[in-house]
Parts: sequence; C-alpha cells; structure tokens
Amino acid sequence: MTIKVGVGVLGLTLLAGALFLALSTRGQAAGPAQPIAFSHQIHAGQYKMDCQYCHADARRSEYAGIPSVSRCMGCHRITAADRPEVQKLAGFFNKNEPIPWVRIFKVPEYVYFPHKAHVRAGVTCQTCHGPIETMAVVEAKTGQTLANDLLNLVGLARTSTPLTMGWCVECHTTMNAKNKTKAPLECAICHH
Amino acid sequence: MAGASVLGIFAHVDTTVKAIRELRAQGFHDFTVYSPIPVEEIETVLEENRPVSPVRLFTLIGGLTGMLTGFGLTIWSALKWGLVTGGKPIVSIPPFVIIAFELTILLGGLSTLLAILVLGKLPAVRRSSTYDPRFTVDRFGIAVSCAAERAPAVSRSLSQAGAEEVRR
Amino acid sequence: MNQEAARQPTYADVNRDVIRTLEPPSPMYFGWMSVVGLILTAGILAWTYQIYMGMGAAGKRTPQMWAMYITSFVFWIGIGHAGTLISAILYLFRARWRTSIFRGAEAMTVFAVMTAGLFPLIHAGRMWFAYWLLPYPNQRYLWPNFRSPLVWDVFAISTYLTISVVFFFVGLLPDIAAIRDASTGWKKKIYGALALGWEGTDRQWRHYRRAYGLFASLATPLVLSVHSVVSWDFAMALVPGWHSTLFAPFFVNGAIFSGFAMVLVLIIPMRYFWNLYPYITDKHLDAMGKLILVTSLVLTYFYVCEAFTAWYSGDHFERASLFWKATKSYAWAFWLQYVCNSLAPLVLFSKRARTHTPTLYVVSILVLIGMWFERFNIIVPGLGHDFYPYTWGIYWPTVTDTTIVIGSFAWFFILFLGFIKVMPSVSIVEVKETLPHPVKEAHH
Amino acid sequence: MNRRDFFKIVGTSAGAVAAAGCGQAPERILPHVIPPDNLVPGVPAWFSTVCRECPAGCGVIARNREGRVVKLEGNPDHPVNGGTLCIRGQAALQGLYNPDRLRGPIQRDTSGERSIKWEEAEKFLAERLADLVKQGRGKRIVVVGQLESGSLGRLMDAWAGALGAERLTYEPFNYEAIRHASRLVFGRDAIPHYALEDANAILSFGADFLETWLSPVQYARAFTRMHAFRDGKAGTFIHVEPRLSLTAANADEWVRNVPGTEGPLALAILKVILDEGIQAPGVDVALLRAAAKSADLEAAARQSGVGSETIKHLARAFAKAKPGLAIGGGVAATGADAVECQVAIHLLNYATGNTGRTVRFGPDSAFGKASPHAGMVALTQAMARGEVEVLLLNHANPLFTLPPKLGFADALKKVPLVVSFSNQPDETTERAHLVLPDTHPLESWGDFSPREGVVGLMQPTMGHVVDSTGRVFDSKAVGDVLLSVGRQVLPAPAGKGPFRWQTFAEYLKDQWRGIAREYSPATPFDQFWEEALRRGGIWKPVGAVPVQARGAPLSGKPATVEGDAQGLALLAYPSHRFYDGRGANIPWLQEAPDTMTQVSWDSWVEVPAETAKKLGLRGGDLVRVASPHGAVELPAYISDSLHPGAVAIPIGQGHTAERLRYAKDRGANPIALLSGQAAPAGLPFLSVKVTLTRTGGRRPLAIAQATHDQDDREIAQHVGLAAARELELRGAVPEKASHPSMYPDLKYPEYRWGMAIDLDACVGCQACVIACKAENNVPVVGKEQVAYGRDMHWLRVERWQEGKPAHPENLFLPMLCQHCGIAPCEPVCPVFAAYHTEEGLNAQIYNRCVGTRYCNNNCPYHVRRFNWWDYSSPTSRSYAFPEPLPLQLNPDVTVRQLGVMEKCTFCVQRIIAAKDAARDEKRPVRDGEIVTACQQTCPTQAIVFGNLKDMSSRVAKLSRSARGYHVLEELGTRPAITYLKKVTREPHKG
Repeated sequence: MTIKVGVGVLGLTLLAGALFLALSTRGQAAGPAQPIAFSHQIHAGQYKMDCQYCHADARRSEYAGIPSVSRCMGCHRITAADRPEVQKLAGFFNKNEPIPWVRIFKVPEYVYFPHKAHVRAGVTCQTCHGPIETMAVVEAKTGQTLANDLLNLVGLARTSTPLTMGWCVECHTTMNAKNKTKAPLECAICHH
Repeated sequence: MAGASVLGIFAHVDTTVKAIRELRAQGFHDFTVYSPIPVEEIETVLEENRPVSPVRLFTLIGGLTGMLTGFGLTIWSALKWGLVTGGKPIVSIPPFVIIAFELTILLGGLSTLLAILVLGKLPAVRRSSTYDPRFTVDRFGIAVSCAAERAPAVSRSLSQAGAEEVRR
Repeated sequence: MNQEAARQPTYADVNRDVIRTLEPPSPMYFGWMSVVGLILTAGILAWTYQIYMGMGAAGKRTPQMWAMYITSFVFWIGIGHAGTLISAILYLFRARWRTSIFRGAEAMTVFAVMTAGLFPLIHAGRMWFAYWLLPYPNQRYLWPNFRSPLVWDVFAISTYLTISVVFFFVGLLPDIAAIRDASTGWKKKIYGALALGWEGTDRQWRHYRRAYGLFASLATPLVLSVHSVVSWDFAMALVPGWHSTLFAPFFVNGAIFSGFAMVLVLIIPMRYFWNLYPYITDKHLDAMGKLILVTSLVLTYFYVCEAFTAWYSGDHFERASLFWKATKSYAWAFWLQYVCNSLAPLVLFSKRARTHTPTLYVVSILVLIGMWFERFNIIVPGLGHDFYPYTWGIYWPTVTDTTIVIGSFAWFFILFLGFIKVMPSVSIVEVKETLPHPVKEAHH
Repeated sequence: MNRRDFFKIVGTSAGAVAAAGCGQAPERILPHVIPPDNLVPGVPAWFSTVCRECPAGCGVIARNREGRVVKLEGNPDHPVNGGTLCIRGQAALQGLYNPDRLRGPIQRDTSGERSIKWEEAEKFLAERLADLVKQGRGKRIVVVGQLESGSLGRLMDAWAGALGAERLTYEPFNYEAIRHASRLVFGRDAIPHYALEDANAILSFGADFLETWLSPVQYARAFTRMHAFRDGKAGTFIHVEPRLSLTAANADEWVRNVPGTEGPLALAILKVILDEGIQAPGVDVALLRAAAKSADLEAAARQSGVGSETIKHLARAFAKAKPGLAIGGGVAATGADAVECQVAIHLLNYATGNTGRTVRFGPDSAFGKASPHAGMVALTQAMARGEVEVLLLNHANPLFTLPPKLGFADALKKVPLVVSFSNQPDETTERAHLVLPDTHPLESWGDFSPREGVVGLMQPTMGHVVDSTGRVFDSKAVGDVLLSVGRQVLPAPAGKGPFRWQTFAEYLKDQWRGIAREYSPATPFDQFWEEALRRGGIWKPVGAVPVQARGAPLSGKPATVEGDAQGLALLAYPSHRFYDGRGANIPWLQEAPDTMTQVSWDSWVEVPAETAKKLGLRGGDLVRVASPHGAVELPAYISDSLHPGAVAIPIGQGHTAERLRYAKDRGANPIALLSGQAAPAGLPFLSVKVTLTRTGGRRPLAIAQATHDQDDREIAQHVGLAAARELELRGAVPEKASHPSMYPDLKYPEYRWGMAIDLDACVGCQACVIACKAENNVPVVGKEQVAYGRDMHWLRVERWQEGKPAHPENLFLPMLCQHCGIAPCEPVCPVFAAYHTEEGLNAQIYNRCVGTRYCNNNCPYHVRRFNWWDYSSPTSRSYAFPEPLPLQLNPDVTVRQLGVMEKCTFCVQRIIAAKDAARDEKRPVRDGEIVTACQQTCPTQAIVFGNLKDMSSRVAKLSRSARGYHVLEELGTRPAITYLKKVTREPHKG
C-alpha cells in the first residue's frame, strides 16, 4: 500500500517536472511573423550582402541598428520593385512610416551589450546570432531555460544556451586563453 | 534442514540476561534480543565477542568527505572566477575553514544517520515474525533461530530462565 | 505540588503517561491554536505586503539597514541552542536530569531554528533570489562569496537545522515505535511509516547507541560554532560595538541563557497541563534555574568586559557609541537589557525561587525579553550611532515589521503546539532508562 | 521603465507603437524612415544651446541619445560658465520633461477650460488684437515677459511697436539698485561686469554670488580662481550679511551686521580709507570726501553692530588688496537704502582703483535691460483702472513673485484677455484666458546675450517631447506665435511687412546676419552660422570703458524697516535651488538639500536661537510669521548664526497652482509679507519687520544631515593658510605605511581610478548632486523618505561646522562612494554583488544583489543607497519617473529595481565609453579624458578624476598633495578619493 502510494507520488512528481521543463523554455522559438516577409537567406545568403551594409551601426554603436526605410529603398526602388513584399516596403516609404519590425534578439535590461566592441574584435555576427544567412525567417532560441538550469544543478549541462551569461563568459574565457585577447570578464563592464 | 524460530518474552532484565547466557552456553549464537530500552547488562553480555560497532567509521568517512568538499568547493569556486573583495586574497583560507568545518559536521552527521539505517537494516516495511508490540513497552524478548529439531530444547531453556511466555 | 513522594512509575506507566499526551486535544487547546493561528495569519499577510511593496514597509533606513528582523533572527537562533546543548552536551556529561526535558528542548530547537531561518528571507530585499546564496552549479558560472559571513550563516544554520532534525528524529525513533504499537488504524500506519520499522533489536540498539554518542559529539562543536558564526555577522563588520573578538563566546553564552529560559517557559505549562510531575520534577527546575543563574553571571561578566574595552581602548568611535546607547534615544532598551539579564536572574540564588514555578516563569520571561533587547541593542542603536555623524538616525518600527516579528512567535508556537499533540514530548525510552530496571531478584 | 525602450521609437515623431506591457508581448523596433544626420542610435549627439533657468545665460551642451536629451553639461567654450553648470542648470531637464508640463493650448472662460487647436487659439487672439489695433487702442495691449536679451526680445519690441502695444521686461530680481547707482556715480545706466578672478580681496555686502546673484556659475568659477589656495597664494573674501548664507559660509571672514546697515558700513569703510589715506593714487579725493561727508564711523559701528575696529580692519584689508573688489547685492542689501549702499560700493571701488580693473563697464550685464519694478507697479495700477485689455505674459508669474498687497490679482480680473505663454502650470497661467504653451528652451531656437560681447545661440536639442505612450507635448515657440498672430493682425503680402518671416527660426537667422557683420564680417554667413551653432554662440572680448566718477549725495543712514518695533527684520532671500520659484516644480531641486540647513522639499523660517528660546520653539514647530502686509505659516528652523534681529525665509516655495504636483502647498511664499511698493531700488525685499507666534502645530522638516558637528572625527579637515604654505614647501608625505594591511597590496594591471576633491575649492553649491542624479538615473523619493534617511543621492554635499555656533567655520564635503582599496562592503556581500574591479572600482552589480544590506552597514561612510520601494516599475505606487520623465533616463545606466543596493560607480559608463574610444585609436586612456558627471558640472572644479597609477596625471599629483587626506583614514579602508584640506585664514582679532 505505502509502496504504491510512494510510486504514484514519485511518478506524478516526475511527470510534473517534465511538463514544467517542457513549458519553461523561453525565448521565441519559431520566428514571429514580421510586417514584411524579409528573408536574410536571400540578402545575406544568396546575394552575399555584408551584414553591416544594412546593420551599419554595429561598428560604431552599442546597437547594430535597423536599416532605415530609405536605405532599403535605395536598392528596391529598382531591384525587385514588382514583388508584393517590396511593394509593401514602398508603401511604408511613401506613407513616411517606419516598419514595425518585431524584435528577435534581446538581452535583459540590466545587460549592456555593445555591438561595436565585438565587431572591432572581429567576432562574426553568426557567433551570437546563428547562421542568419540561411534563415528565411529569423528565429532564436536564446536566454535562460529552467531545463538548462536544472541540468546545471545536477552537473549535466555541458554548454549554455545562447545569449545567457554563461555563454558570454565561456566565449570570453576561451578567446582570452586561445587568442590572447583581452575580452573583459569584469562584471561591471556589462552590468552597470 | 528446516529452520525454526523460538521467541521468549521476559518481564525482567536479569532473567533475560540469564537466558542469553544459557543459550550461549548451549551453543546458540543466532538470536535476536528485543528490549524497550537499551540495557547495559544485556549489551555487556551480547558485546562479549563482537567487534566494535562500525558506525564510527561511517562518521569518520562522512566527516572527512565533508571537510574535503568544503575546502574543495570554496577553493575551486574562488579560483574559477577570481573576484577580489575587500583586498583579500582569492583563496582566503580562514573563512574557508568555517565552510569546511560545517560541511564536516553535516556530512559526518548524515553518514551517521546512514549508518543507523544501513546497519540497523532500516527502514523495514514489515515487522519480523517474532516481534511483539510489548517490546516497546516493558517486555524483553529473545528470538532464537535454530534447526527445527532443536526448537523444543530452546523453548525449554527459555522457560527455565524465567520467560513469561514462549512462542514457537 | 510536591510530587517527590509519588510512587515510582513503572515502564508501562511511562508509556501510558506519555502516550496520554497525544489524546485528542481539549477545546482549550484549539482555542490556543486559533489565537496563535490568527496571529500567524496576520504575520503572513504583513510579509506578503512587504514583499509586494518593498522593504520600505519595514521601518529600516540608513543607517539601520538591519533592525528587528536580524534581532529576531539572532534571538531565535539563540533559543535554538538550548535543545542541542541539553541533548548533546549534557548527554556527553551524563547529566541524567536531562532525560525528561530534552525532547521538548530538542523540538524547541528545531522549531526555533525553523523560525530563525525565515528571518534572513524576510529581511532580504529580493528574497526571491535568496537561493543565490547556495552553492549550486548554474549557467552564470557564479558561486557565492565564501568570504561573506552571511554565506557562513547559510552553511552553519542549514547544517545545524539538518543535524538537529536528524538528532531529534533519531531520538524519536524508538518512541514512535512505541506509539505505533499502542495505536490502531490510520494512526498506526503513519506512526509505523515514521518508525521506519524499529523493533528494538539488540543489533539496532547497539548501532543506535553508538551513533547517538557520535551525534552528540558532532553536535557539541556544532552548537558552539553556530552561534559563533552568527556572532561573526557582527564581529566581522566594522561597526563600532560589533567589531569585537568577544562576540563568539558572548553570543554562545547568551544563546544558552535564553534557550534555557525558553525551555522553562515551555515545560512549566506542559508539566502542569499534562500532570507530568513524576517526570519533570522540581529537581529539574532547580537544575535549570542554576544553569540560568550561571549563564546570567557569565553574561554579566561579558557585559562588563564589553563596556570596559569600549572605554579603555580609547577608541573614539567605540566610546561614543557606548555612551550614546546608554544615555540617548535607546537608553531605555539598553538598561532594560541589564535589568532583565543581569539583575532579574539573581533571585535564582535562592533555592526557593528556583523551585517556585511562578517566580521561575517570570524570570524566564524577563530573560527572553532581555535577550531579545540585547540583540536589538547591538543592532539598532549600534548602527544608529556609528562612524559617520551625517547619517546617524533613529529607527522606528512599523506595523508591518512588528506584525511579522510577532507573527514569528506565533509560527514557533503553532509548530510547538502541533508537535506536542503528535509526538511524545517526553522521551519514553530515556525516562525508562532512568528508572530502575525491572529485575526478578530484588537483591541482584 | 525600461531605459532602452526608446530605442524602438527612434527617429519617429509619431511614436505610434505602445510599449509592450509584459515581457512576453512582442517588442517592436522601428527604424528611421529617413535617417537624420549625425544621429546614430546608441551614440550620443551633442547640441549647443543656452541655459534659460535664470538670466545668467550659461552655455549648455545637451547630450542627445536616440532623439531625446538625456543630460545637460556646460559648454566648455562658453565664456560665462566655461563648461560648468549650477544646480538649476543641471535640473533644466526636468523642466523639459516635467510631468506637469502643459500638453497643448488651453482656453479658459467662465464656462471652464478646454483644450483648443493652435490655429483656433491664434485666430482668437489675432481677432481680439486686430480689433484693438484697428480702434487705435494698441496701447491697451501689454506684453510682459522675462528678460530676453536676444532676438526674441527684439522681435517682441518690433511686435509691440507694430501693434502699438506696451512692453515690459519683468525679472523679479533685477538688481535695479546697482543700475541706479551706476547712473548716479558713473553716469552709466548699466550693471557692470565684475571680474572677481582678478581681485585679491572681495568685500561683499550681502551679494550671494555663489547662489543667485547676477551670474552665479561665472562668479563661482572666478571666485575659485581668486580664492582657492594655489602655489601658496590665496585671495581673501570678506562677506557682510546678517544671515549665514551659503556665500557667507564660504567667506574667510563673515561679518554679521544688523539688517539694513550695509550702506552706513560701506560708507564708514570709505571714510576710514580716506581718513587713513590708503586710497589709490590719482583718485578724486575731494569728490570722495564730499560723498563721505555724512559718514560717521562710530554711528555706523553702533547701528550695524559691527565693531569700529572691525570696520577699520575691513577698510585696510580692502584697500591694500590692489585690486580688491567691493560688491553689493542679495536681499539684505535691497532695502530702501539699497541705492545709497550701491553708490557707496561704487565709490569704494573707485577709491581703491578697482573701477576699470575689477569693475568693468562695457561688458555690461543683461540684467541692466530689465524694466524697473516701478513699471510693474504702474502696470498693476493701469490694469486696476481697466486700461489694459490684453495682457500677454511670456514666462512671467507675477501672481507668485509680486507681493499680493500690490493688488495684481485683483487688477488681473479687470483685464478681459490674459494670455500666457508659459508651458508650466503656474499661479498666473492658471488665471489666463488663453494659454499658449511655449516650447521649452531645449526645444527652441533662440539666442541670449548675458553680457555685451557674448551672444549664446539656442537651437532645438531634440524634437518635441513625446512621452512613451506616444502623446506629444504640443507646444509652439512664442516667437512663432507672435509672428503668426502678427501676420493675422497686420496682413501683408508674402515676404513683406513687419512679420515677413514664416518662423522664428528664420527671423533668428536673419538677426544673426547682423551679428555676423558685427562679430566676424570676413566669414561667409553660412559658415559663420554653422560655427556659431556648433560653438553655441559667438563672443568677443569687450574692453572696459573708462568711466568718470561723479559725486553723489549720501545720507549714511540705515534702511528703514516698517512694522512692529519689537519685530524682527524679514530677510526674504532668493532660493539657491528655486531662484524666484520657477524651479519649484522640478523634483530634483525639491529633493536636493539646501546646503546650509540640509533641508529638502519644504520651506522654513530661520529663527534666531534667542527668539526661539523666548518662544519655546523647537525645529519643525509651525510658526506664524506676520507683517503689516500679510502672514505665512512655516516650520521653524532654529539658527545659531542668524542675526538676533532678523528672521529669514527663502523665496521659491509656497506655490498654489493646482497642477504643480511637486510644488503645490509646499512651504510658503515670503513675498506675501512685503508691501510691494516701489522704492528707488525696485522692490524692497528688506522692508518689513515681522512678529512670530507659535501655532502649536508641528511639521518636522526633512533634514538629511543628522548633525553638523563632526564629533572630533576629522571628516572634513582644514589647515591654516600659513601651515598650508609650509606643507606646500615641505612637499607630500610619502604614501603612508601607518595603516598596514595583513594582505599584500592589490595589483592593478592598467588603471586605478581615483578622485581628488579640493575642499578649499568646494563651495557647497549642490550642482554635483543633481548632475549625478541626472547621469545615473537616481530616483526622487519624496519628503517622508528623505526625512527618514532613505534619500537616494549617490553623492551628497555635507556641511560641517566648527567653532562657535554663532560664528562657525564651515566646511563643505562632497561625500560619495570612496571606492576603497580595502573596501569593507565587498567581503560581506554573499553573492559578489559588491566586488573590486581590476581598475580599482568598487563595483555594485545591481542584478546580482539580493538585498541583504550588509554592505551598507559595513560602509563607514554610508554612501550606499537601498531601493526601499519600487522606483523603477511604472505600475508601482512609488514609481519615481511619471511620464514623460523616463525620457530623461540615461540609456547607459540601469534603472535599479526594488530591493537592490546602489551607489556611486565613478560613472563607470563614462569610463567604459572613454576606454572604448581609446581602443578605437589603439591607445591608453588619456588623462582628463574621463570626466565624471559631478566633476564635469562643478563650477569651482573642486573634483578631479583620473588614473592614480599614472604618476603624471592630475589626480595622482593632487592625491600626493601635502594637503591630502582620506576620510576616516584610521579605519584602513584606503579610499581612492583623496580630499584636500580646506585652507582657512587666520581669524582677525577684533
């Protein structure tokens, strides 16, 4: 009797735990619908455009920057101007309205992440953002997950999920060890 | 060879001791004594030929593990990410001694508990067949395992020693 | 009142008398439970409010970043010392009078530490992150700062709680088995599960006895270390009046002192309501009274040392702090501490007072008040007049923090009241051990 | 509030997307449609403009991030303030983002008030004006406005001229007496430029030049240059005032006189100079003798309560300075005799040869252009007679700044149309029929000339303020409104007529063509214009114009003060924080403590200890202060130093306007006690005696500092001048080994940041406190919390006093995190939220903090601040940043959450930015490249920050100064901040 109850309780606990783990994965798993079906695969993959051609602020600012509508129109006034998605773009341009892109990559409010320093150090965009040039729809699995935390707790997690602190630290440490860089490991550099 | 067990229930310590002595004299060694409290006299008789309880070994190993864990954890984690506080060295032994001490006690204590459980064969789901509820009140008991044919002899000597009741 | 002449109980009497305490409780018990429960509810509500609004709801400020919560934390940890001390140290010293009171004292210890353990959580500005103090592998690669006395606290208190619970539980095992054997139905099942199948075989007893001795010898240094570690929360700090090597023994002694007082506060009513006079005799009270007296005298000695060093060191900050405590806004609390802790226990020099329960009870209550204020005086006035005159200030309690502190007493008593109805509050086994063994031949 | 939320509304004026409520909602990011020039999200852009918080006209550069101004700094090229700003200048941002700012034009009539459209409002106004103009009753239109010494002023003049309207320039503090005296003595209707920096001794008669007088930032800078100990030299500053003001507290010698006796004193000093023949050679002695004819040393000594020996000593000290400088001002010198006093001061300067050297006519102050108070009196009378039909108010609040006794409120009822251009609710605007909110100066085009030869150019430093819900603050520049309304009143073909410019910006540019011709005729205008925009204006040296002194009749009598003979003279003085009250609704200013009393949020009446004893008053007891003209009720602040014959109340609090959430019903306005009648010196602020009665009520003040007594702890230290010289010669003591550590010294691989604070330079102005709040997103917590020791200032300016309570030596000490080398706060943190960086910073990682608060217990300086309430979340009741204040938040600094500890970081975000810039150029950070917010704004440059490891850096040199010490050194915390002892002068015996 007691054994049965014990097994039952244990089973329920495990089930609940598994369910919790399954549900606790944060971050947008699938790419959300964007106002314009912009494809990085076409731009960065097929046409091999430099990332910083559009995200031009990355080398001089904390933010990578979203290209202005006029920059998009710089090419698309002529290029593929007949495609429906490009016409949507022209629509925004003509109405003098910005495009309400949905943000995919985000670090928490208390983290200061400068793109500039990373570009200067020669870190590729893909290091953090993944193989963007293959993505028709950008998606990201980032941030802490409870599953990862719990695996960590029992010492099983080998790698951290992207854009978590451990992930940043891991890269900084290895780069410093391997390439003799001076990537800071000072807490206050990112948290202030 | 079929086995049997004989249980003698006693009301007094001296009769219990006497029974144990007699059983020993008759060459019985495989018996269990029940008592509501630990009794010095009974223990003295029983411990005569036994080695010291290995509980202390558990405690020692647990304690040492705790101490090593304490120093290991503190020193390793301090070195893993060397953050300076208050101008103190990264590996500051004096405070780490405290952690090591506490873990020594903690693991020492927990392994002692483990010892009670392992050595006392606890937890046990079922009572043993020879157990009687009165053993937690005021009765002592001797349960002897023996070959079936020797059971009457055992019963007899238990009764002679002063058992209130003998069960087979 | 004098039960000395009473008939010597038999083993069966002991079982009966003790198990009788577990009978379905009287309406009065429920009355007490609901009073305590209401207070506890108020405390929980206050805490919820504080979590929701922020620590501003408690009356803390600069410079009193710590106040009543840490006062109560140290107070409860102190209370939690008597139990293990009685179980472990008196066990090692073979002080036989401990047997009938140690169970209650141990329960008190466990519950007091459980109460104390709440306070660091209540106190933390972001209690929802309090688990960061635990060393666990995490994806931030961060570990706690083992140089911080607060992390020592975490280790000391969790160790102490664990060991106390284990010690308590191991001590209970044979008694639970006895209750199991005396009960029926679902109760038997529960007690049966809790007894882990204890039968009192010689094999169990021999390891048990050995282990119990080892527990006692582990718990003895532990009990001394825990309050030392707690005292280092203060002694490791820079604050005038805190930064003192005296603190560890001073705190340990104070803890024992207040712990014994709390034991008396708990067992005197227990003895009265359940008629446990054969087991808890005036001899016990007398011994406790003596211990309180001795610890009070030692404490007084520490007080004198503290004041003397503050004065004789010539340290301006120490002197100013002491002078301020003794003469300014908090002088009432300062002198209350001495009256309660150094003067009141002096009546215990008289044997009559030591065996006169009302006197003993009043002294114990005074000691508890005094010891709470001793910690208060270290923390609140101590911080209020430290190095920097710009920020000197007076702390005012709020409804929220007062309710939480009072609620903590309710939490403790609700645990204790619950305990005494489900577990034997006097050790069946050990009381029996103090009785003469049943022997057939009287002149054996 | 998320400090980075604004990223998503970058460059969009519509700001159409609402902030995502909770974390899971998708966040939108909006790109520019067409990127504005020089604006890169994440990289600050700087725009020069002019501070308009008072008429001093300091140059400002505004840091624009993602389209919003987040910080103001002084314009380093500007001749007035040289890169520094005062407390009010720093706080101007919260005027821009004030939550009570008006959101659009309002029309008000008997049926109530309603929002209207701009076109409607302008049309309405134009029609009324046109009617009057057509009927030839243009004179019945009156434009009253603050001092506008640039193009807007000229436009207003032109506008008034075209419509035939009257125009008044109204400044509550207009220093008329100086102007009047200049006319009498030198025949110039002007307020001269005072070159404090060139004087060897300053003799001030009540001039609070470190607080509000004329141009406080400029004078604080100049004062430091003349006064701070450098190379063994230091000037002397003597201050005469009945009250120990902040300026008085900085004096080497504070002479406490009977209120209103500055005139006789100045004259007596002149007489002593003449009698002793220590005047400068070549002055017209006969003229001076004639002027000083009525002077009587003994009578002056008797009347003023200043001993005759002291007067002689003052005369000698002043005369031997060569050059010295005598100045007069402040409210204590604005009595009925103020003109006489100023005349005497002018003569003193003349007699000692300062005229032309330290007193310079030529670069005259803009204050000389303000209308006299008599103009306001006349206007009030005209209004009362019903002669004014349209009253236009441009940033003037006479209902607050004029004594009610004058009857302005009643007179206003007789004006059929009152128009206010104020963008803040205030007492007068509340009564206006038409409110046309002006753009904030930081959003505006404009210019301002603080003195001859300096024209500051204002440009919009950002677009119109749009809060994060997308609501625009619909304001319009007053110049634009005047042009547009003017065109409607006097229609003309396009490009013709008096209002041919479409916008004020065009008018301004046109005006600047004239300025270009004057200042830089050779440069092409476009280039000139661009340079001026970048520079923040144009300036040239203006030499002193020679002036000839003339005789002036002087009575030598003290000012008459009306009221109960047994009463106490009322000193109603301009508040250092609120000026004339215009800053009162700025929460930063409310929360910044008044340095002398350390009171924040409230107002008080300073009662001399003697009177307090007589009335049985304790601090915080409510007192009724009554004069023949009115009464106010205020909590008492008991002062040991105030002249026993006086009480003092700061001006600036006591607002009654409904919508001022921070200022309403806070304190009381002492102007209510004055008569308001015009004296020759304008509105006499020192003119009544008041009686005090205890009401029995209590309203304890929020006083941050528990005691001004250091209790022998040597927190703020000082050294005598002679000793300082000796120390200087002996040189620095080698790095002390007196507080050894058990551990080896820490190694800092590259930098060790440190700071040196010169207490001899610090004047206690609190500018650093607000600069720090602005830079680091420090919340404002309110009166109750400040009173209970829960203020959040990362930096505080402490006032310590020594010596006799009635006449103390004052020491000001900016206290911030000391970034200790052996920091007691760090090892006690259980989670490494506090730790030591490799660059010597005592870092605090907010997101790691669990809030045990152990660190602050263990910080001997108590500079750590705990978030007792939730100041950061918009849904919380204690939210500290109501819309649109979040726009001000520095995007480089986290807004701290509930339950975490925070503190000064040495502006780590600036360190990171400088290191980043250095890394771009592959070089180490240069000395002086990193400037902390407090250092940046400090008018006296008392704070120096830099790398202590670089022995040649300024900070390292200062840290090795012989005057250097650490606060609470004996605790062995080894702070990174070295304080330099204040240099005190030997007291004069007499």
